[in-house]
Amino acid sequence: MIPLWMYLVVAALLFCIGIYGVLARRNAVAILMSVELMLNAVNINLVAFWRYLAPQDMSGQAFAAFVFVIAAAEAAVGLAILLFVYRTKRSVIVEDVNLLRW
Amino acid sequence: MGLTGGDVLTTCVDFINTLAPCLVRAGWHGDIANLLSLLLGVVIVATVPLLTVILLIWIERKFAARIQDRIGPNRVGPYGLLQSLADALKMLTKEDITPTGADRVLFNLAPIITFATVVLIWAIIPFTPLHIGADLSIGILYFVAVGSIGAVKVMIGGWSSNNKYALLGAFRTIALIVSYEVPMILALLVPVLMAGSMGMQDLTHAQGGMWFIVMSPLAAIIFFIANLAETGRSPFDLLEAESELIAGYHIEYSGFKFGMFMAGEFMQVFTVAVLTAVLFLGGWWGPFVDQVPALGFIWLGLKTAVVYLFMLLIRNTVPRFRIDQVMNINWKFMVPLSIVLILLQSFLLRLVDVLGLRPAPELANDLLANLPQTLVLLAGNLVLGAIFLLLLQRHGRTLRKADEALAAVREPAPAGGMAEA
Amino acid sequence: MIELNAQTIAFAILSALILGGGLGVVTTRNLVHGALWLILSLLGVAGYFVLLSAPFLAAVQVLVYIGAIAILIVFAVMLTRSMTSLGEVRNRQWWISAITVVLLFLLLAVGIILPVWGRGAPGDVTTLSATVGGAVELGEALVAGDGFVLPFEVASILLTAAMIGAIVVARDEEDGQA
Amino acid sequence: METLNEWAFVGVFFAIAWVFPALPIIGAWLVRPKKPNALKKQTYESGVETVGDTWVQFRVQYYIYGLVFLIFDVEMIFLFPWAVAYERLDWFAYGAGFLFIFLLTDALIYAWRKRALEWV
Repeated sequence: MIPLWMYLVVAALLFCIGIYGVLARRNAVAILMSVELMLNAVNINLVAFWRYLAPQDMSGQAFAAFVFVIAAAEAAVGLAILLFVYRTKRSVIVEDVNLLRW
Repeated sequence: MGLTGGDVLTTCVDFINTLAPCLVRAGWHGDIANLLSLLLGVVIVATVPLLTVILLIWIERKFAARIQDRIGPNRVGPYGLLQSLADALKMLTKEDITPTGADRVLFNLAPIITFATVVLIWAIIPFTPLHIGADLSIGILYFVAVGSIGAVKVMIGGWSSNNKYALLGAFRTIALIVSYEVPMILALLVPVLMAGSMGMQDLTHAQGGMWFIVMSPLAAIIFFIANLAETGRSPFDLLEAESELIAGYHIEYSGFKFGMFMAGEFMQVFTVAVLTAVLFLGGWWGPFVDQVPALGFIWLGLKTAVVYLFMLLIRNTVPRFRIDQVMNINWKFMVPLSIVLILLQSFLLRLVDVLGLRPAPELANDLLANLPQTLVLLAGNLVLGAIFLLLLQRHGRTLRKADEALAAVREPAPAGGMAEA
Repeated sequence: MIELNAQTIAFAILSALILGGGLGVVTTRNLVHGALWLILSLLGVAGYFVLLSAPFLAAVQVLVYIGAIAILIVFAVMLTRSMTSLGEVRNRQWWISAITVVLLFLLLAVGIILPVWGRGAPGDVTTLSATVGGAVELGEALVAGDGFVLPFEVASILLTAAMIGAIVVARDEEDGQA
Repeated sequence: METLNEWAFVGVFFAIAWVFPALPIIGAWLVRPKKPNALKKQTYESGVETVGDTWVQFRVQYYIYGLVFLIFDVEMIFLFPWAVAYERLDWFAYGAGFLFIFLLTDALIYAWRKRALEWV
């Protein structure tokens, strides 16, 4: 049987990879993909905790389902904003798109 | 763990089910023995579609030939039965070209994924009451999930070819697949509602008294049409309309890689036929299946053949849609219809429950006990279908009037009457 | 301590998929490849869900992420012509990010996970309860009055808002009659 | 509740399924003639010389279809458990499901009204 902490370590690693992507990548699409990685790390944690600590209670799975909703909404709106920015600025490099600076 | 069936295979299955303990007794390690028996099961389940597809190609060509008043393949073997093998041999020795600038790894990966994802669906097909690859509790969702990889394989194939036409074809195909997946999944909710389970065996067992196609013909029709579109065949083959466009996303493929795309398509059509038979035509249910479970394999085969031949008939007789028509049919007809259908079906099921028309659990497989609730559900479906057809008719009439008005403005009444176009 | 059986082997393979895919996403220059790496990583997560006896979530993971979100990302990549990012993949402060991330991971793993959930903690059990809730129980919990019925409806509203908002933002001005 | 053994079957299936299509492709690779030249390796674009790279500008309509699909896909996360558990639920659950679907249909009606679903 795999102990709980192994799942948690992998999830933490994935989360950190995601954070690195968000901080270090310049392309906005890549940043959005990294955010998806982070959300998935969260989901691993939720399901692992549910399985090991409260398997009778459905909260863990329900929360994971709601994270799916958030991820979907984030991807849909995020990418739509990206398309809009690309139309006006002809770029998806985040450093070129600083229209929110003022 | 069960395995694929058929009269011939019944003994084999017993052999497999006892294989692991036998090997352990012979001194093998338990895990390795288990893995071996698993492997054997997988190979058997996966071989069923592989062998049938060779026969299917022949059937399809013969069928198309008859419709077009030809004879079809008749040179290789009796009645041309071995034509597919000859074709395979031909493809094996053909030169295989990878275009310049193609992404080599992905270019080779796409045909493999195409074929593999179709084979994977067979893991959950219940062949007989006892024989199924894996009776997952989420059975039908497994099919949807594996099927949704279909869009990915199209994208990989189209993008890695480094060809504008392939990429455009891929995007259109994805738009089509993705659009029709919505009504397909919504239609799948109806059997799940009625059976109260997503497992394929449970879904089949629930049809013991009455097939789901009688209890919800609309769901069956939506599922069937949506899957017809997903396979990308006529009348939905506008993406690779041979006579108008070039071959779509797999234009750059040649040799056996192209063969994999073709074989994958044939197999997908067959898989869809099987699934329709399982979900709506009662799967392995049939006379005497209680006594001889292996008979289920034959009943399922017969039902599948009926659906499959119907699909071939549609493919060879119905003209092709335009892409805007395809999208309109989906988003403005099928999706609203399936949404209303789910609301109606769940309401009727609740109503049947309240009125006490649902058969008692011990009578669930009895035809007469199922009649009352079937009648209610069927009536609801028919009324809904009629309403939607009436709306469609009215819409069509307004469209035609607009067209005629436009034509009248453009060229005022041809005087000669017989003026040639 | 950890025996070698089918589950641990599956766990190792899936972990490799998840982490390898994740690294691919953040390092690759070609964004279509990035999307495919993402798919690989998310497939690994789906495998985790199966191992954790949540097959429903595994199927949904494949359906939503691979079937829809990944496709959407590829559409966006094509629409913004950012298939390969010209110039630098990373920004100038990337090494600061890298160091921060490594420190964060060490903090999480050594500082929190191992002390709290390590040896002897509740999660370090050798046998898990065999009966877990499946899709049926999830469905009951979602629409139960004392369960998640409010979040359930709010999720619907969120999805509606996301769809309307995304359509408004993404469409060209010229072909939408505002 | 299925045992993990059923999933072991699926896992082995995932491992094996690639072999079936890969074998003939590898076989063909061994047997087939290999005489590529620059002309053969050109991309096939109706005999027209390839101009520029493959980065054609795509229409945003593709994205809209993908978007609507995504939203309906996510809806399934909630509707499938609802449908599976339906027999055990009451009218309240029917109302909850009805409201859920109704709210989402609003989005579809909006998209329809704004002509976002047309293939232009």
